[in-house]
Amino acid sequence: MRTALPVLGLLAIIGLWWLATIVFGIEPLLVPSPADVVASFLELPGYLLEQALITLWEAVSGFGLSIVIGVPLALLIVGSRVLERMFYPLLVALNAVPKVAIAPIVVVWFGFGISSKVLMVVLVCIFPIVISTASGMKSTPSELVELFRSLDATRTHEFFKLRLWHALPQIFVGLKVSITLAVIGAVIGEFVGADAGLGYVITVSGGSADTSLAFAAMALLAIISVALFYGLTWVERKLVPWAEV
Amino acid sequence: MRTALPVLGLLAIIGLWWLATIVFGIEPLLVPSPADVVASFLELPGYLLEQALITLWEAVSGFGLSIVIGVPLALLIVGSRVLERMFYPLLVALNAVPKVAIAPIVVVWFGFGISSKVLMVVLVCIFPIVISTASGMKSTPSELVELFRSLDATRTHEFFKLRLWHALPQIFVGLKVSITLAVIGAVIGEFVGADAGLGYVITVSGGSADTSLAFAAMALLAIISVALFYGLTWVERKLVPWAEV
Amino acid sequence: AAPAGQKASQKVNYLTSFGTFGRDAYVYVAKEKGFFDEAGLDVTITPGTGSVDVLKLVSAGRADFGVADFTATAITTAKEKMPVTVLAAIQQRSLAAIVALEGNGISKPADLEGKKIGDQPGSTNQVMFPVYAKAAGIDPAKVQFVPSAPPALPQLLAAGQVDGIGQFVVGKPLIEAAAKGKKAVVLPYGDLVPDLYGNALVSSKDFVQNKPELARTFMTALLKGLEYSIEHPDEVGPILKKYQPTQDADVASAEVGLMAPYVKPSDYSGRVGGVTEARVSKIVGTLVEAGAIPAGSLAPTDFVSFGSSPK
Amino acid sequence: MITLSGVSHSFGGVHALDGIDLEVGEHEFVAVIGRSGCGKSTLLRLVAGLLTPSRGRILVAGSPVTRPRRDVSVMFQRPALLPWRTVLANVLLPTEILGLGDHRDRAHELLELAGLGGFEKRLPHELSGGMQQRVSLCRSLIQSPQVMLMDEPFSALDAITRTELSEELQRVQLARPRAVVFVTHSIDEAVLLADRIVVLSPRPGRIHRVVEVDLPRPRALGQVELDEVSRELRGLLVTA
Amino acid sequence: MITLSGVSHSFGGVHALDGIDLEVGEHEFVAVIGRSGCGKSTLLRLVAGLLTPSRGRILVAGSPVTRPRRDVSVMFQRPALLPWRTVLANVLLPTEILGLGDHRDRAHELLELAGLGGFEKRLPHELSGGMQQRVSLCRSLIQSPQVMLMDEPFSALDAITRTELSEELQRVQLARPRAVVFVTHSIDEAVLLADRIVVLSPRPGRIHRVVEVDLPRPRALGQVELDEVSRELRGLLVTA
Ligand SMILES: Nc1ncnc2c1ncn2[C@@H]1O[C@H](COP(=O)(O)OP(=O)(O)OP(=O)(O)O)[C@@H](O)[C@H]1O
Ligand SMILES: Nc1ncnc2c1ncn2[C@@H]1O[C@H](COP(=O)(O)OP(=O)(O)OP(=O)(O)O)[C@@H](O)[C@H]1O
Ligand SMILES: [Mg+2]
Ligand SMILES: [Mg+2]
Repeated sequence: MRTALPVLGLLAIIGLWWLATIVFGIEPLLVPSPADVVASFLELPGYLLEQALITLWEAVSGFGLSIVIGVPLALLIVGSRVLERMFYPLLVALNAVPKVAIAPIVVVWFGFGISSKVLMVVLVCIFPIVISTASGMKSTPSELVELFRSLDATRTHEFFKLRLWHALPQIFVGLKVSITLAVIGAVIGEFVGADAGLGYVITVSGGSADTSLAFAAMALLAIISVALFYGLTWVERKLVPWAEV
Repeated sequence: MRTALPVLGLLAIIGLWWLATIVFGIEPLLVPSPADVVASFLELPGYLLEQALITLWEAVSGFGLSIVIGVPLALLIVGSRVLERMFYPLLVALNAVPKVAIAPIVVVWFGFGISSKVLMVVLVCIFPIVISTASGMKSTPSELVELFRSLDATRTHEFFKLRLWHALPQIFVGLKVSITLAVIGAVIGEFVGADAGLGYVITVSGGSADTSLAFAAMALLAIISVALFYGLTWVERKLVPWAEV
Repeated sequence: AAPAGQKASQKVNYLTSFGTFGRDAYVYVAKEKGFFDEAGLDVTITPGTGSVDVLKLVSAGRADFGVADFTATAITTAKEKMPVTVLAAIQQRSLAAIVALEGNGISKPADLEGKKIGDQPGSTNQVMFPVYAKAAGIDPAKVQFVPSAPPALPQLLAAGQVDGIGQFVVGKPLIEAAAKGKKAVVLPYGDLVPDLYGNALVSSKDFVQNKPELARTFMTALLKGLEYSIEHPDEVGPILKKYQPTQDADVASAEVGLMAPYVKPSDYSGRVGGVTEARVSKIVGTLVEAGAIPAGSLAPTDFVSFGSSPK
Repeated sequence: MITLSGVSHSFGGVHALDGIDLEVGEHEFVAVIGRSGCGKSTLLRLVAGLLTPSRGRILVAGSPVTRPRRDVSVMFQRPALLPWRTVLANVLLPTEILGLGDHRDRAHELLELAGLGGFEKRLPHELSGGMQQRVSLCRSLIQSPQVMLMDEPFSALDAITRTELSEELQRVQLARPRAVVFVTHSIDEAVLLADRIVVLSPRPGRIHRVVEVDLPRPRALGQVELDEVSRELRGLLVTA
Repeated sequence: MITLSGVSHSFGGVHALDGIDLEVGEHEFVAVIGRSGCGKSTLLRLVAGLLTPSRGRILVAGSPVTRPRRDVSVMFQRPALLPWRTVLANVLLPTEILGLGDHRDRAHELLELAGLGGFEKRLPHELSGGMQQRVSLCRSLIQSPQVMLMDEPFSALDAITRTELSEELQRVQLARPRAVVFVTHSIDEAVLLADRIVVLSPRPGRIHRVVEVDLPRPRALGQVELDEVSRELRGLLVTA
């Protein structure tokens, strides 16, 4: 039952998609049928999986780095009104810059290697993590904050023994939004300067109008995302057993 | 004080940026100096503002539509385990598809008009809204849920008089993440099949290697985002006075 | 709207090849000079985003006409059986080129060996490189192509991340402007592979079949604009700027000036826009040879409407 | 009105209630006392249909309890106020949900009675603990149910307010008798209000003894007869 | 140990406390009683340094209170347990924050005493209301502060547990006297425990009367002398 339903949902969508391609006679060039996509995948399964692993690795490293940077940043923002007022708007502004547009600059500075892709991932991921962590920590019930105050707890204690724990469920919401964005960030990084990864596959197939291949790559992206997402959900269940998720 | 600090932060960053372009002798082609960007803007102020308004309008309509679609979707997901299991993974998968890659398909189906851009915005915005609304509604304290149960409240009452209210602070986190993405979504929509909007300006300036113009457009984007973000924050303050934001 | 007395104007959608640069400005010239009005056409111009996107939009009927790279059109039609057809060749010679900066050690085709070239995967420049290399007598395997997105190319070149980039010949002024004083070295494919067409005006097969008259009328008016442009390059910049304020008029005019010999080479006696079956066959042969398409997968008439092309 | 037969309940490992048999008449006021953690709140939540018993059957008005009923009101141990609603809107919540029409006047009356006049427009976080509890009490009194379940309604109140409100409750019950199950920690309160008092033994909660209070009404705190019963109950609690 | 002079406090519009003058000796146990909403909790939070008085001065151990002090412990009216910590970890929280070293044994001892043996590994939401309050009590007792501030520590407890724990508190205070300010709703409890009882008048809270309880210790509930004082206090509360 637990696994049957998602599979059912998937089948429903694939069925609809297939039906649509047949009924509306959609050009395979525009939207290939599921069969075309599977055929495309089966032509190069090993290669595609290899590319998927590369993208996965970029996404996961960037995501990890985003947590490492984002959570302390949120701590700083919650800890100091001045920092919040000064740098929150900048963070918002940074997030509003279309990553596709600055990808070239990132590649020029960080080269064609993995670092430019990881940086793209971080740029995409950091905002949801910071904002959800900060807002979760701010919403700590006042009675608990008073308890810590009454114990004359240090800032560090207040953050690490209270606010961060309280924020965990909300942090996970931010992480879940971020993880799917992470995959996109890696792909955008690969669009600009890479010779491997699913983003590269999509660019190449775009250049040769091989839409089925592009769809196969995107299906792999979707699978990666869903896997990462439910991985996170699992970690959440283990880590936040007191919250009714 | 309240406005001085953000301005200070902005000035600090602009100063650093300027310094960097001078000290490291960065090519204006790569990263133009603030002066170049301002000069670019002053060449076509009226035109750029007009384009900014177009993008703003697309982003705002798409954002509004995302709320209209996303919140009821979240209600459905929270209301039914079956729907959640069936369609949540699909939503995750949809979110993982790089929007840049499907932009041409969207344009093919929805044309060159505003609707394709609005759809791109919705595709980008919907996920954070759904996930934050759903998770906020799920985290309603059990004592309040029991109160409603004890009154034999209908699902509708439970959602609209309890869960939605409780979720409001978290919904706003999702909205804040979405609003900056909305602007990006509009820009991505404008990358393909548009002859107006800041995304178009960025594409054009990219093609003519006019980096200052691209930066001017991105600065406008950032300003739009920050304005929308703080607009939302203001609405939140008015609407959620009981939560300590 | 059409002036009184004329027949009601017909609405037509047109996609440029990429953006609204000088190389695509002739459509605005045709509009500005009234060629479309004279022909009773009301043309909506939308900036395109590259050959494949244009082909998709045209084959899906979103746009009636578009401009796409001739080679890309051939390859895409061969592989995907896309229902598009070429009406005219905008440039008689390919604009594709490798562009480097002076002082980077590239001044002739032979210098390319052992260098890094940035280009978009699947671009004409990359696909046709083996053919070019063969003509130049160098080993294509010794040139490393670094995949990269088009907007990033000038920046990568200027920043020295790559030694050369795939570009169109007309991009020279842009690159030089970007590289701050450095001169650009341009190695046009057309010098060594003169048979390749540049961009092509495409439409969907349906459209050409159902409205052959309209297709002809539009093509004629557009080519009139093209011809006018290459004859009066100085006028083109200001006209473009009028429609697209972000464009630099001088750069646009310079582009058109550079493009002129490719639209109408000195040794070319045919009409502007003409396509001949002989040359198309040769190109298809070259593509098969370069491994871009399988042998026998494409006949010239599959993707060119010789019947409608300019005579 | 309420019948429990052989009702037991466990929370994964913790055996909270064991073999409860109890009958509450249509107009009967039953108080439940017992040590903290013996399962009093669990008992109420079972009758309210918020929990399903691990074993045994519960009937209300003749039909088995499978889910909450509209003719049963519950007042919880914790105030459970909606933080975004004013005091008045919190009190009016049941009338909105049950579709009972305009009860503003009644709400004002109840709030006045509970000493909360002038606080109608305040939000819950601006109230003291006892004031929150009184709001919750007003909310449970605004319905006119057949069965009232109350979980320590006066625990956060001072002696005077407690006396005032329990006397008010007695008046209400005399004027329009209902089936009431009333959990309390105050023996005096139980004796003042109840027709019968159920004494539960500590974990797992079993019925240790049921004491009938056969004194005429209205009763008043401090009556000598009440004190006698109180003393008996205190003894029972110790031995339970 | 504690000195309040002319202390008033308002919450935007609500005048909670007015002109409080009070002195609590180093080893003195002072109980505070008053109607619900009269400002008792506010008084404690002022002394604890969690609120700053609108007017007046507060000294603890001779120095003005500007922020919470490490030698003052507070037990709040609501349990305020951390939902992600087990019962044991909740009790140990102050020792972690104050860096007091390993207090596991002491925590187990306190929990046992409060009747919570066997629940050390449970999470707060698995406890009854009274059990949560007892955890909160254990938490406040694990420090050994100079000043203890307690806000209705026994309100959610049954009569027996309440008696047990208040007698335990009396023992602790006799063995190692501290300055204690103890808010309660139970007059009997106040009389049992306190050296002096402060009766506050309703909103705004003013000191209505201070009653000395000059009876020898240990005292026991039900002593006739205590009842006398109780009766006096009850009268005072009504007239307050
Ligand atoms: N955060 C707050 N904002 C506004 N008003 C408040 C706040 N806290 C308390 N008050 C008001 O101050 C007054 C005193 O509250 P306090 O909590 O001190 O009462 P109390 O004596 O502890 O009552 P109880 O016995 O019911 O706990 C009340 O009228 C209450 O409405
Ligand atoms: N949700 C739960 N999960 C696990 N155990 C629970 C839960 N709710 C109650 N219990 C356990 O059931 C027992 C009875 O709890 P209940 O709340 O009914 O006690 P009570 O008599 O109301 O106590 P109090 O007077 O302290 O409110 C307790 O031992 C408690 O630990
Ligand atoms: Mg209880
Ligand atoms: Mg209080």
